[in-house]
Amino acid sequence: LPICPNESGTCQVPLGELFERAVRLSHYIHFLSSEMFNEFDERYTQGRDFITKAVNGCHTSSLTTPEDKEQTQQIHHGDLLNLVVGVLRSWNDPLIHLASEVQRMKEAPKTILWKATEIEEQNKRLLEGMEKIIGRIHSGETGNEVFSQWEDLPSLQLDDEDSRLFAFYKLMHCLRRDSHKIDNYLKVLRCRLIHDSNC
Amino acid sequence: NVSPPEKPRIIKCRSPEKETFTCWWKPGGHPTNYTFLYSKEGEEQVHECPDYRSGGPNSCYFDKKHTSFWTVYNITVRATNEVGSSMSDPHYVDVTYIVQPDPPVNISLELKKPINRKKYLVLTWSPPPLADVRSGWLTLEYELQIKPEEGEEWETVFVGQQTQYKLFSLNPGKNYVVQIRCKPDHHGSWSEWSSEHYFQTPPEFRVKEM
Amino acid sequence: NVSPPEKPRIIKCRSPEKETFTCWWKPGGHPTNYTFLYSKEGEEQVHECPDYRSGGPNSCYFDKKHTSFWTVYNITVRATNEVGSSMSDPHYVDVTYIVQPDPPVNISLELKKPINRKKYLVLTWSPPPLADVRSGWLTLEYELQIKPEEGEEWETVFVGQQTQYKLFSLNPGKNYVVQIRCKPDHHGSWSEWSSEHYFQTPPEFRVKEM
Repeated sequence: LPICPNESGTCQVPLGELFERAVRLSHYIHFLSSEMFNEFDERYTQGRDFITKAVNGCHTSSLTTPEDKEQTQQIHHGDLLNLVVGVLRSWNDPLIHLASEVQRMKEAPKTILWKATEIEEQNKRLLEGMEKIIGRIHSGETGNEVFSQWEDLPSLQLDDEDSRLFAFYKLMHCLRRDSHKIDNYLKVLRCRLIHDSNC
Repeated sequence: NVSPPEKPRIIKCRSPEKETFTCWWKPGGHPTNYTFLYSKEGEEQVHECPDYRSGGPNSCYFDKKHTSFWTVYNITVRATNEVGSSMSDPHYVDVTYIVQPDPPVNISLELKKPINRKKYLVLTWSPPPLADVRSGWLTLEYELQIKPEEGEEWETVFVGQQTQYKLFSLNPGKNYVVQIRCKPDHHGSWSEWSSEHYFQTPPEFRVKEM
Repeated sequence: NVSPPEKPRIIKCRSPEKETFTCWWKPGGHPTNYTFLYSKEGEEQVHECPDYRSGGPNSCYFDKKHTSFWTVYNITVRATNEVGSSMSDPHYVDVTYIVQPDPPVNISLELKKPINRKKYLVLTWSPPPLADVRSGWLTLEYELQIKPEEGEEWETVFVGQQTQYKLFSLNPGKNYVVQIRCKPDHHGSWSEWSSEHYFQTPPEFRVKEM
């Protein structure tokens, strides 16, 4: 239960519980992102071999993130928390447009539309939580303002269907990848900071 | 002669789907004005109730925009009449702990006839509509209670996150009544029991050999 | 008369613990030389296999230093003999999606005797030794299957991330066999089933009396 009131006379959600909720949310967001990508891939891009073209980087590739277990374990938790917040912030804008642009697609399937809207909402909710966690660990801070701009809205609105579908494919491919990174980093941070690396 | 209002008391706060929540307070006797105030942990600012109406009398409703999972709400209610006013004790709310879903719905029964084996019954149900859309955000666990219609004692079975249950060990050709309830898998409390569902087991009915 | 080698084909890539991975290709008929080449997403440079031996014949093993996540490896194999050579189709690999753990280990059973309630059995197991679940880098989910020793039909139960499971609804004094397997929490595939574990339920064992 929340510690109420604690020494400072206030009442707060324990840090361990904040992390539990953040991990449940990051797990849910990645689950939705994977499902949305698979559904879109199955429905719109079969035989178009987009994977070979999609490998030229996501808009967040300017944020240097750990690529394996060792790098993830060696990075300072403050830097890793800031990276997570940076990636989350970088997705605020594209997720707003993804939801509205999916709506404009020919017979936009409700299930993809619902997921795009739900991911946008939950991403904002997770960002709020991560700023809370950073504020708790480094009192007062809400993470540095680093994030990476997304400029691909025009490509989601192209007339040429193939190019437009590829833009959607790439955005969902990158969302699946980045949401998996966030989920993985938060699970490592939780074990490190809350369970003394002994999950 | 009018005395200052009784000290108000917050009696319940509940979130049905981990997205919004409502709090209710116990009103005093004679005509009094109530002000519902809250602050969020780590913030100095005090806010007033965003919506006094949607939750019914003596209530405050927090829609999605006003509901946060990352903080504890410090809530007080002030009662005022022409003679004076009085303040409730602070009431702390962490939304995750006040989630109480609505009961499960669409309870139905199906008789299964596997080819070379005896028939058996499968009970199925659906999550409460409000929670259903959020299946990943709000994970529910279920419990059912069943008894012979004229029986006294309920048998309770915890079925985890499944939304079906194979009924094996019942007596053939008998009347039974069953109810189901649900709870978040993490904090929060049990819903009310669903409405009672009556059924009769077929004559040649399989008893579980497991 | 010797013809140019058949076009080689990459048949499988697997990571057992989300830290290293190995790929295997299908060799052609007569004596042929194979060169395993790869490039990583966003890089022009082409590299040769860092270790042709550790993974056994016709394989390439990537140790931790050569294994990166959230990036796509573009892999090809070239077969060469004295007459000519042929190149496999490109094979794209993101290591996140090829994780297949080893089966769980240390399966054991404990009889619990709560004071005023009937006994019950708790099945416990450990993650595969190679898998580092302690640091949170790899999160595993488990599934168990159980049946009476002479029974035909397995009953499968998904138990999520727990490494224990309470066995209630079994018949007293009977022989059972159980197996467990695991999978990463999002992507990758199920391990093989663990070895079979036999046990007998004690005579006065708690059965779910309905």
